[in-house]
Formats: sequence, C-alpha cells, structure tokens
Amino acid sequence: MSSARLPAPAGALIDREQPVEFSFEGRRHAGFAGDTIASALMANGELVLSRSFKYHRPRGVLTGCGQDANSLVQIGDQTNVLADRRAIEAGMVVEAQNVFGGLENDYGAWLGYLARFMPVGFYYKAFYKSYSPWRLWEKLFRRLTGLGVVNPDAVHGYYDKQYLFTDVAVIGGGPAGMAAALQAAKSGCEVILVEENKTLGGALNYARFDADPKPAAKRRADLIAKIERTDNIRVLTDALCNGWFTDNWLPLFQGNRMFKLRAAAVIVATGSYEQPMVFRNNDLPGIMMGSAAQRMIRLYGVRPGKRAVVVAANGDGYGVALDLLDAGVDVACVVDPRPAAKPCERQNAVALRGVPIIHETAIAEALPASGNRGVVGARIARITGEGQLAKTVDRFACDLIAVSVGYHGTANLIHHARGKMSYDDAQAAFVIDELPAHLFAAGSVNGAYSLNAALDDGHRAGWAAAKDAGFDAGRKPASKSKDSGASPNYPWPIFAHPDGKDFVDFDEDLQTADILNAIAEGYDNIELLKRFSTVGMGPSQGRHSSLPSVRIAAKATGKTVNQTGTTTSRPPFSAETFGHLAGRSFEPVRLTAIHNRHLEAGAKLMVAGQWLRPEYYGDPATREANIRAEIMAVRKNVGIIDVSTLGGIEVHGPDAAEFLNRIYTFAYLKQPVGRARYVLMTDQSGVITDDGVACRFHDNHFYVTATTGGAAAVYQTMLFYNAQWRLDVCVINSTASYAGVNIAGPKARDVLARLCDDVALDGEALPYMGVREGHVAGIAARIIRIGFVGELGYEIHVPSSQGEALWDALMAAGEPENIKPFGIEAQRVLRLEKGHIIINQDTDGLTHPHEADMAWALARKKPYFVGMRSIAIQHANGIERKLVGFTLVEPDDPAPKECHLVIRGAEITGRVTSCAHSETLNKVIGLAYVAPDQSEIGNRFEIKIEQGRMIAAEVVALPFYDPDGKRQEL
Amino acid sequence: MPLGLLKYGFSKKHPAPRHFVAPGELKPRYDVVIIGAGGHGLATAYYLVRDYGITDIAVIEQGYIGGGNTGRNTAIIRSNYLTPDGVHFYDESVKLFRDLSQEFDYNIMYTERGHFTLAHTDAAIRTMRWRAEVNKHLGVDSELVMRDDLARLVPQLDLSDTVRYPILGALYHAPGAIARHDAVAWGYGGVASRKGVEIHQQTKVTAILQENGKLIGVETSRGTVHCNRAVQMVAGSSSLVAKLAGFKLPIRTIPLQACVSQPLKPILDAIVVSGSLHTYISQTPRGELVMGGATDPYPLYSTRSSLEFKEGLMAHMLELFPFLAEVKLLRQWAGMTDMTPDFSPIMGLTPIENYYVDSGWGTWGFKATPVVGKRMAELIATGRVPDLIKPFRLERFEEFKLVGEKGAASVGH
Amino acid sequence: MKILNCPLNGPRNISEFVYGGEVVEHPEPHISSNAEWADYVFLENNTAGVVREWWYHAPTAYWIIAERDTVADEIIRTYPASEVYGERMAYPAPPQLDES
Amino acid sequence: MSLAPQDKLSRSPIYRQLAELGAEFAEVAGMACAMGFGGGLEAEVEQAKSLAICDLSALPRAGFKGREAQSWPAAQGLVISPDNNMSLVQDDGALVARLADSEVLILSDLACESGLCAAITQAWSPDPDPGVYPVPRGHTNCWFMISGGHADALFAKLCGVDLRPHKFPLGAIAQTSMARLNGIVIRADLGRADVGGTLAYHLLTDSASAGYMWMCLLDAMAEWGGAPVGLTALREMDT
Repeated sequence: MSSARLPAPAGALIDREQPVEFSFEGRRHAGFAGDTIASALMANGELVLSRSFKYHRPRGVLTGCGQDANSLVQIGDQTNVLADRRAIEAGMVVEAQNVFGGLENDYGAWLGYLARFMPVGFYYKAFYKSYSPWRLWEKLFRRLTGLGVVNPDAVHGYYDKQYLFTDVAVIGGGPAGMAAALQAAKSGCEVILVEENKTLGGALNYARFDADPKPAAKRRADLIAKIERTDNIRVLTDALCNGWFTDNWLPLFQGNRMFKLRAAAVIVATGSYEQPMVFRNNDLPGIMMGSAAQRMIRLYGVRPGKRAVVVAANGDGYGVALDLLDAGVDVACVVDPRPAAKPCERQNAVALRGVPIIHETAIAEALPASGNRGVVGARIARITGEGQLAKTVDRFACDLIAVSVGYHGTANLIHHARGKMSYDDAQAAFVIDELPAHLFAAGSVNGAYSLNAALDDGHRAGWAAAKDAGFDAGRKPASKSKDSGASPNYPWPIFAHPDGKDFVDFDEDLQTADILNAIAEGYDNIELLKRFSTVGMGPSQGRHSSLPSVRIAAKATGKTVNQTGTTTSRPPFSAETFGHLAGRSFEPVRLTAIHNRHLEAGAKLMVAGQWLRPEYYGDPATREANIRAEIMAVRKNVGIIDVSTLGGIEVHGPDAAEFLNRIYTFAYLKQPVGRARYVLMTDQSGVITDDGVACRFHDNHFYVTATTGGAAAVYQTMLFYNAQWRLDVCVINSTASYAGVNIAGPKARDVLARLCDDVALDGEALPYMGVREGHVAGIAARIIRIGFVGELGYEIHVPSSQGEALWDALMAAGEPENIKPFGIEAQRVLRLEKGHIIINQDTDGLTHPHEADMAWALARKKPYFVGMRSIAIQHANGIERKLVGFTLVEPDDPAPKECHLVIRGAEITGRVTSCAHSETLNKVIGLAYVAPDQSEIGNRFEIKIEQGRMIAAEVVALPFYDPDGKRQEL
Repeated sequence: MPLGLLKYGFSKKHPAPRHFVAPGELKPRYDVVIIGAGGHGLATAYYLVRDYGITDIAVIEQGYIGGGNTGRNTAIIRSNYLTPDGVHFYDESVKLFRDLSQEFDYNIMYTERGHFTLAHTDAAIRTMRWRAEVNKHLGVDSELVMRDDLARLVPQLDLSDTVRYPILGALYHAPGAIARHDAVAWGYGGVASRKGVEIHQQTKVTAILQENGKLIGVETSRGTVHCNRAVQMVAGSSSLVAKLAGFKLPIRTIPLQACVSQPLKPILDAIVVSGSLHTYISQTPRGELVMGGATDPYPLYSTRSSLEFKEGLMAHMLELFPFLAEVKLLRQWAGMTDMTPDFSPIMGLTPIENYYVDSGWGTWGFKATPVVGKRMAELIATGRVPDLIKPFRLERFEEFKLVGEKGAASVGH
Repeated sequence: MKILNCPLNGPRNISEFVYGGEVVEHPEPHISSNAEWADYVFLENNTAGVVREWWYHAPTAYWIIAERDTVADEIIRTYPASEVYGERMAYPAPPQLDES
Repeated sequence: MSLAPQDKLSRSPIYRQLAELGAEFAEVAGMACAMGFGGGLEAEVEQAKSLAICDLSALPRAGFKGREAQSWPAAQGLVISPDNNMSLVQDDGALVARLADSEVLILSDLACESGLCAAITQAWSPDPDPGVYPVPRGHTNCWFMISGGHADALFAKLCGVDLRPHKFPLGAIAQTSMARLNGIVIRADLGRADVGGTLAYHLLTDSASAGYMWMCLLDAMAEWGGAPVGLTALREMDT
C-alpha cells in the first residue's frame, strides 16, 4: 500500500481488512472500504480530481467533505458525483468531467492561456456580430460549458418517500447538535437527530480542540453513548436535510428515500464552512482547508502531503499543524496573519515542537508544480495593510498549504426560513439577528465556535425548542463554559495579486479583478454582481465565494458589508437528484366496473380525465371500419356503451328543485317526478362549464348526471354555492356508486324487455325522457330513457359492484340481435348526426350559451341562476360568433378536421369544432363557429383545410338526423 | 477569438466603459416617470429615447435592475398563441428580439431552439391544431406534429404507450427561442442610461399624485417627483400600485416557481412544454436544464420556494424524460405573477389621465419585453393607443369582451 | 408545505385543500350596473395583507373560510362558512323580464 | 373448490387481482370474498400481525348524510360519538363513524353478525322527509383493512397524516388524501388491547380506483414483507 497511508488510529472510517479496487481515468487503484474516492486517490498520490470550469486548471481536495466543486466526477450514468463524499466500491469506474483528452493532458487547458481575453462577462461583449452570429458560437459554448455527461438511455432507479413526524428535529450531529438533542429529550419529547455523515460527532471526528486530543475524544464517546441510550432520540445518519420549507417541513435524503419530516420545533446545528484565503494560485491541488487536511488524516488515514505550510489565523489552525506533525508531515512554518499576542495552548504546543511561527504575514503566491498539477512552494510576505503585502518575500518549499483563517456559518436552512442575519465586524462574520418562530440555532452556525461554547449553546437551544414544542423542559440549563469568545475569523483574508489567478470563486474561475471590473462597469448591486459575474452561481453555490465577494464589493463601493448585503441562499442546500424528488409516481387511474370486459372485447383505450375509456373496439389497422360498424349497429340494430364515467350526483331535500334552479340555467320547479330534464351549467361569468340530465325520482330527490371528469368540479361548485345559500338540500356525489350503460338502437327495447319485468318499457308507460326505478337482470336499476345518440335508447344505472353482471346480461340477451359494444368515437359521430354538442369540444373556455345557440336552455323568468346576469349582459352586447351545423357544398371535398378555420377574406371568423363523414346520411357533417352574419341557414362560408386549401360549406338546420325525433321517441 | 475581446487582453487597465451610468440625486421633475426597472420598464425607456427622442425620464425601482420577474423567468420566446390578437402582438416581439444584440452592441444570447407543446389527449390535439391553424394563417411557423415526427425531432422523449399519459403529438413552433433574460434588461437599461435616462434603484413609489383625475406626479421614498405622464410596469405588485392610483385590476398575484439543474453537457436542444403535465424544460448555453411548471395553488405576495413544487414537477418530468432520474437539481426560486381571468395582459389607459398601465403578464411577460417597450412608448409619447395593444385594454372586462387565450394558456410560458 | 387548520379535520397539509377565492358579496344581480357586476365577476382586491378566503377540504367536501395573511403566508383563523352565512339566502324576482 | 367471483352478481372491484394471487373465495353478504390465500390460517395470522392487507369490499356498510345525521340514526338506536372523526363500536360489533355533524358511516363487524347496516337502510324512508339521506357507501367505496405492527409505517409512505398508534387512538378517523386519492382511515385494532391486540386500520376509498390503491399498497408493503391475507385470518384475530 502506498506511502501516503498512515497507520491506525488514523483513519477512523476505513477498514484496513477490506481492500477495494476501483479505477480513475482508466488507472486502477486500491483503497479500503470506507475510503471516499478522493481519500483513496490521495492515498495513491493522485492529487488532481478535476479541471476547473473555465480555464481547465487542475483542482484537488479543497474541503474534503463534499462542499466544493473541485471534487465533481462522473461514475457511469451518474454525473457530478462528489468524490470526497462517495465511498469507493469494488470495480467502480470513475472518470473526470469536462475535460478534453483526459484529466492528465486536458487540451481544454489552452483556454487558460486566453484568460486575459476573457474578462468578466466576456460572452456579453462579443459573439453576436452578424458576420459570426451567436447561433454558431453557441454550439462551441455548449460543448465547452456543462460538467457531467447524461446518458439518454440511463434507466430510472427506484426511489420512494416517507413522512416523518417529531416534536423536535435537530439538524446536525456535531457537539452542539448532540447536546441539543440530549437536552430536548430530557423533556420527554420525541427528537429526531439528523446527521449528514456516517457517524455522529461533527468536528469532534476530525478537529483538534486541544493540544492533547484525548479529552475531546472522550467527550465525543460519552455524547454518542448517551444518545444511543436515549429512547426518545431517533438518529438518522447518512441523512441530508436539504432545505427548510414553510411550517418546519424538512426533506431528508437517505439512500433512495426522501423523508418529509414535520417538526414542531427545529434546531439548526449545521456548523460552518471553513473559508479559503485569496492569494495567487490559491486554487492549486495541495492547497486545502485545514479541516480538509485533518479529515484526510483522522477519517481516512491519509497523509495530505510531505511538507506543509500552515496558514493559521486561529487556534484551530494550530490544531491543524499539530495533527500534521503527528501524521509525520514536516511543517515548514505556520503563517499567522495576526500580530503576535498571548498565544493559545495549541500555539504553544506547536512552538514547543520547533515549528517557526511567522506573525503578520500572509501567502503572496503559491508556486505551482509543472502544469499547475500541484504546489512546490509558497512565497510569504509581511502584511502592510488590509490586503496589502510587502514586496520582499520569504520562499518556503512545500507540497501542501493548509489554510485556517476563519469560518462562514452554514446558515442555508436559516436563510430558507427567512431568518435575519447581519455582518458583525467584531466577529468578522454574519451573525443571526432574528429567527422565525419554532426555529432555533446552535453551535458555530450561531457563533459558538469553541467546544464548550458549542455544547452550552446546544443545551440552551435544546431546552428552548422542547419548551416551544409544548413540553416541560424544566429550568434553563446554566452555561458552563468560561470562553474568551475570541473570534476565529480573520477579517480580511484577501491578498489580490497584480498578475491575478487569485481566485475568489473556484467554481467559476473568478479572480479578484473580475469582481472589481464588474463593479466598475456598474453592476454594483450585490445581486447584479452575482448575475453578471456569476460569482456564487456554480455547483457550490457560494459556500466559499460569497463572503470574499461581498467584502470586496463593500470595499470597492465604499459601503459597509451590511449595506452591501448578501445574495439570497435558496433551496436546496446541496444538489439533489430528480429521482428523489419524484419518488414513486402516484397517478390515480379510475376504471369502470366493466373495464375488463372492454379489454376482452379488444377495446382501444383512451384517456378521459382520470378514466380510461374505449375509443373503439377491434384492430387499430381497421380503425375507421370498426367505428363505422359500431355506428351502423346502433342505427340499424342495437349497440351498447359503458357510460359509468358520467358523473352522478344525488340532490335530496325539500329545496332540491330550487337548488337546481339556481345551479343550472333551465327550470326545474315544475319538473314532474319520473321525468328527466337537460341541465346546463354556467359559471358566474356566463361561460358554459358542464351539462347532463336531472332525473326526478321524488319531489325531494333528483339524480343529476355530469360530464365524464366533470363530476368533482360540479359537486364542489354545488357545495360552494350552498355554503352561501343555505338551502335545505343534501348533495351527495355518487359517481363511483353507479355503473351505467346506454343500450341504444331500434331493437334496444326488445333486448331490455327480456331482462326487465317490473318496469313497463313501452312508449306510453316509459316515454322519451322518462325515468323509472326497477330491476334489470335482477339488479336494482335506475332506467333513464334518453337519446344522446338519437335512437330509441335506455341508460341503465346500477350499483357499480354489479356493473359487470349487468353488461354480461345485456350482451347475452342481445345476442339474437347481434348487440354490439360501441366506443367514444362512434358515439361522437352518432351525437353529431343528432346535433348534440359536447362541452369542451364544441365549447371553449369563453363560450356562453347564446354563442353555442343554446338560448333554448335558458329559463329567463327565474329570479336567479349562476351566470344569469353575465349572460344577459353578453346577450345585450351582441355575440361575435355562433355555433352552426354545416355540410359541404361539394360532396367530394375532403372532410375538414376539427379546429380547421372558417375564413372570410383575410379574417378568421370561426372554426370547426366537430366534423365527420356520416355513413348514415352519406355526407360530411359538422359543427362550426361562424360570424353571426354567416349563421343564417343556407348561408355559405369557407373552411381552410390542409395545405391551405379553401372549401365551401353551407349552414344547415340541426339536427342532421331524424329532425322530428321520431326514432328516439319510438 | 473575436476582435471585440482583443482589447481586454492587451490593455493593462480594464478598458470597459461603465455599462450603467449612475444617476445623481432624484430630480423634483421629469417628463416621464416609469415605475419599475424590469425588462418592460427599461425597454419602454429605451424606445422613448430611440423612437421619440424623449430622454427626460426617471425609471423608479424599489429593488434593483431586472430583479423582479425579468431575472426569475425561464427566458422562453415564442409567438404560437391562439388568438390573432396574441399572435400579431408576440410575432412583433420575436422580430424585435432577433436584432437586439446588434442594437445594444451587447450579446443577449438569443437562440432559436424549436418549441414543442405536447398533447396527451385528443382534446389537446384539437387545441394544438387550432393554434397551428391560426399561426399558419397569420404567417407564423407552427405545425401539428404526431408521434413519428416527434420521435425524430425530440428523440429524448418517452413516447411509449405504457406511461400514464401517453404523448399523442405536439404543436411544433420552430422559431421558439431562448435568450439570457438578464442581458435583455441590462441591454435596454445600459443603452437608455447612457443616453440620459435616470435609473433610480432602491427607490419605492409610495403615492400616485393626481389633480382632478389627471396625473401630476409620484411620491417616493426619496421625495416627491412631478411629471407629465407615468406608467406602472411592476409585475407582482400591479394591484398594489394601481391601488395607490385608486383603481382595481382583475389580477391575482400568484407565485410561479422554477429551478435549474447542475450544468450538463448538451442533452436537449428543444424547448419542451407539457400543458397537461404542467411541465416545461430547456437547456441554457451554460448547460443548466431550466424547468418550471404551473403557478402555485393560491395567491401569495412572496417569493418563497416550496418542496411540493419540485416533487410534482419532477414526477412529471421523469414521465417525459425517465433518463434524467440521476440528474441533480441545483437551485430553485420563485417570482410573483399577475394572473388575469383570460390569461392575457392588461395594457393601455387607466381611469387617471396621463397614467398608463402595463400589467397582467401572468407567466408570459419576458417574451413580450421588446414589443411592450415599443408600443407602450408609442402610447406614452403620442397619447394614442396603438392598434396592436387595443385588445388588451382594461375596459374589456366591463364589456365582457375577454381575450380568448384561455384555451392555449395552461403552462405554455 | 403549509399547514391549514380545518375546523372539522384539524391541522392538515394545505395540499388537501382547494383555494376558492376571496369572500365577496355579489351585488343585486338585476339592478346593479354592468360595471358593478363586472367588478364582482372579474376584478380582485388582491390585498397584500389579511384576507377572508374560501377553502375547500377535498377529502370531506367541506367549504370553510380562512383568514390568511397573503404576505407572511400565515393562516390566522379558520371557521365554518356558517359563521358568516347562517341564513337561507333568497333572490327577488327580476324587476322587468328580458324577453329577447 | 372455492366459489368463483363471477358466480355472483356483486363483485369486488379487485376480484381479478385477488384471484391471480390465489385467493380462495366464499360468499359474504352476496359477494365472493377472499377468505384466504392457501398459505394456511396460522401463517396468515402471523402475516396479519406483521403487515397485511385484506379486501373487505364484500362486507355490509351504510352511510347517511343530512342535517339530521345525528338525531335520526340515534333514534334508530345507534350510539354515535360526541366528537367528529371518532367512531364507536356498537354492542353487536358494528362500527359507527361520525364523519361530520352531518354525516355518519356504518361498517359491519368482520364476522358479519351485525345486521345493523341492513336494518337501518330498511328503516329509512323519504316520506315524511327525514332530513337525512342514504349515502351508497357500499358502492362508492372499496374497503380494505391494513393490519400489523408495520401498518403505521406503511401509511407513512402514502399519507401525510400522523397515524402512529400513540398519536392516533383506537376509533380515531382521518379523512385525508392517500396516494393522491381521497380516503377514510379508521383505527380499529384486531382483538382486545388488554390481551395483545393487533394494530389495524380500515381504509375506504374510491371503488373505481380500487385497483390503483391495491397496487400502491402492495408496492409500499414489500419493504416489510407485507402481503394480502383472507378474511378468515382477521376473523380469527378479532375474537
């Protein structure tokens, strides 16, 4: 095994018993179970993980915990995988992204040489000239931009979701989070503790809080043991809380599941991002956060370098130096930008180990290895002023620069929740001013950096959250720590270099000058700056660039950081896969009780709202012929159609008729029991929304039908108005309760008579539009004599559980007459022949009754119905279109398609809404909107069909078929 | 390497001039006050300067340039509308868009990608044919394409029958385009400000000053400004500003959310919209997939994001493009849209003389930016309502003469 | 996901509810002017602040009234519609009938 | 040889799915009901104690709605909870659920010894107007029972209401959205709690979507090894 691998106890997460082989960029490597891709590569001396977005500069480990874009790699179909989070698996094939000719010799690197020709926002400044238009340049740009490659044949894996509920949720399992969970749990409330990593512990897992690591290690062990012993704490590890949404609604990502957690109170204990230092070549592989170096050592047993320069502006930086020394790394020096002061305990320990500590200095420049593939040294200079360095420099050879100059709170969830934060110059950090109700913060995100301060803060937050969730949390816990509270944040870790490459945003390859130039061009509002320069818009969403860019902008515009403000941090916290968000698809599908009989009969199904309905029966190859045969069966013989999808609504009560009078346009007070009547619904603006029939079975009981898919809306509307009218009615949606069939055709009565002995079916006893209750094939049924298709016909509604039996019985009884099932298409033609409209086909979102030529369905003497006044106004204003029936002047002309236009001169005066060739009448018939002055019977108008051809049509009287209704009233 | 960039390489100091000229103090009087420095407001200022030589203009913005829906929309440009009124109007907009980069000397990254509105039901097929026929009749390039064509034009789509809502066909609008939305506002604003228009950011209008039905000025957080004429162009706040002026609008303010994926290598050229699945998607030159859906289920004056939006959107997105399951969502955001009863804007005169309104842009405001600027400028400069925007007058509601875009609207942003 | 407290069912995800618009009284349908009627049908107060609204709990087909802050997205109070609409509403017959 | 579902006029909306799973049917209240799946009674009882789903669509149920929805059923001798969204078990084992001031739902006991549904449906007459009207629950809704220790976790994958036993007491009712369908959930544990009853819930939802809901439940159950059981096992446990 390679020399960078350290002996135990270093490497808490790896299992040295389990070697794992994988490949990176075609080279095979071995690591241990528990290694991330990045740690295994570093152990094998591979420092370069990726190339930068714009200049294709080599990049390596920066944070070591998945918080930067340097570590994005591709694994098979998975793009933008975080190499410093994803554990290696045997045989895993890992490749670099956005490189041309491989990571090693990426010829995209030539872009680096053109950097000077690519100022901030350069793509706004060129590439649009007529002689070299954008559409050509864009092709090149699209090839160059973009990171991962998506495979259009990738398969959709299994993801699902689960709801979780708790009293207190703690986000973050570091010291503060663990303390908060334990404190809250004391009150007896339910606690869920969410930790992004494999184990609880947070900074306790990798940071060096004291010169002697043992006390902190014991603290960690005790806290974890305590939590494991506490029954009312549920710990979710490897679970990422990726956002805060209204009313403490938290998405947690774990494995292939997204939990949706609802918590009464939430504690944000998410810690903070260690911040980089801006200096020339600060992006080279081998330059990393101090915490990243510690993670490599403590978690993965990997030595991050051989000779290090440590930048330490706080005690933690000296902790880094100690960890490096313990790992056998030669620490060339500690660069401390602060003036010499009373040293902390860790600093003393470093000094004792003979490491030179150079105060009031910073790194002027990191010296690159060949091809920028690493660091060979650092040039150190004395700080002469804010961001200013002396000319004279010391040079230190090193292959690692570990930077610890301060932190930026991981306040994303707090931003999502619209918590208020402001910049505190003393702390040199953004601090929380105000949190929304039921939200709490603890630990370094709340400015409590030292271990003791974090634990105290955790106890306080846990107590407060439990109390807020309505539990008896007892007395407020006393704070134990006697912390100096000295800020670990160096106020100005920015040392611009005249020759640039002093990166502020690693994702977007933005240098100090780019930020300043954007401001100079007038993009001086922080949001404009972000949008124009793209600072903070890359994959790491400003984790490391927002603080320096705001500081630079503030200085350049002569404002304070608070006047400058920050850009809004929006969900998600870190990138989340579409599959997690989608979960399993829940798309309800409604099937009638007769559905399987349709399948058995070879029905071609179509989507009708939530329902599936037969479009026609038989082989798609002979579609037209099948439909024609179905039509003929109805006209000449007998056909049967499943109408179970029609809405069914019961209206009961003394005010039932008055209620219908107000809901529908027609009149119902005098409707006799045993009769059905057409219903037409309009909305308050007079637009037609639904239709059906109202069957009166009792003075106080109507059974009203609604269009397929219309029932829910009609029911909701009825209840809405009666919530105001308070009529004495009871409305019940019985759509799913009834299966319905319409048996229609000259022989319909003969067939039905064989199955029905308790209802007289002859014309006198059960006339057209008559309704009865009785039995069909022994099944209790509502029989409605109705004529949508224009033949003698009966709609039979039975309990849905018996629908299939009814269908079977009718099919059997109709065998002598060759009864034939028919589908939607046949029904459309049949009703068209009869001149009946279909709502939403022959009407649209603005059609009112006068336009649809349905004035006959308006009862004007009623005091009121919904839409009445609007319809009156529209009528008074005069209509602009009218629905008419038409036939073609030239019988041989092709049939227009639905929505072909009616044209007069250059003007569009209407459109065809329904059209078909009628076998029965042996001609093309249709419905169309035309200008009112075109709507006279006998008037001719032109329809524009395929290839812009114009054909002549003539307005004819409706219905086309059986005008005096002899057949349906047989 | 384009010549335009050489100077940057060879000059020591950053040679770019100031793009936005910083205004001085707010003056007590201007000829024209434009409320709102979004795309519409800045475009109107631009055309007032370009076409009518009017430069005594203050654009008053409570936030920052293009910070409202201009910077929050998904930058889709098309003219495949349902009504002749709509088609004429948006067609002029598309034509203007094509030349903007040249005009501004600033790249707005306008690129035609082809726009597909999917149909999953026979009813939708009818609507698509209706739109195609109206478009064709008016000389706009749209056609109804069925599955086999789709398989060729957008091979990434799942066209199988096994999905819950199989795709039957689509309205194909070849000129459908995208652009860099910010650049459009910055282009208009930059040129206008360099020609003397004052853009006052972080300035809030608190009152509309009138004298017997006539506009005389506006009260702002930075003092009173008198003017001869003013226009409100404040998507998301239209009702509130109209209330200051004393009239009501047929508008509900409803959030519209959107999101982007991490940047990816080119995977999708077309702009794909599904009305019934409330989904639309396109890929930017940066490689991000820009996605959105229907507006939120209830009115809200807030740009907060929601989880349920992403969940619903992605469930449907993966119905159309199952292979995107492993792709990652990077960022989500929201804008506040003015929704009208007929899914059409409200432009023109108001009950107050010399005070004009441009509102009700629902989810389609961006694509109208140039034509709104041009025609509202004409209205403000001449006082006459251009024919092109007459159909969108506020009085149409009192007359019950709504614009019939409802049939085409759904989520066709 | 917002929580809405249903008077019948208690706190529920707002996705169980359908927004029904602001609670507004309609003018007398026969004697109000066209403008008044159009105002009622189309125009909106669209208030930024606390508004009285109709909400429908779909699983129980139950219409309620909620007072909601449209800026803070906070639901202040919910109650049954009967608190506002307690009486049987009657409509007077139209003064003169439009026989056209 | 068990009864074939098609021998009866009334059929469960999912009888085909049940048959494919090898259900053995017997007549219950005029419909073929899945009594078992051939695994043996003991195994099915164990299954039902862990996680199981059972189709009860055959069992009698009734509903009444209207302004007199409390007074009229009470006059027929029903004992109705004083609180909405609570249910009470009657002396004869039937369950009466108060869905709202204006609506009640009546479910037969698993053994079908109660005649309450039939009786009260008989008792109703439109004249004189009773101010309460029948809701055809038997046909509007399919009826499943989900039982076992994992049942609450299963619901957490489909439903946003907290149905965990310590938050959702015996008899409690949730009228909510389940896998994007409206449904009624009633906690009705099997057997007496004091002798170690089994967590169980009634689920009533749109009968036209029964097949969809059935598939959703089976898919969500797989994680805990959930499976369908017959009515016999539930009856066995409910004594």
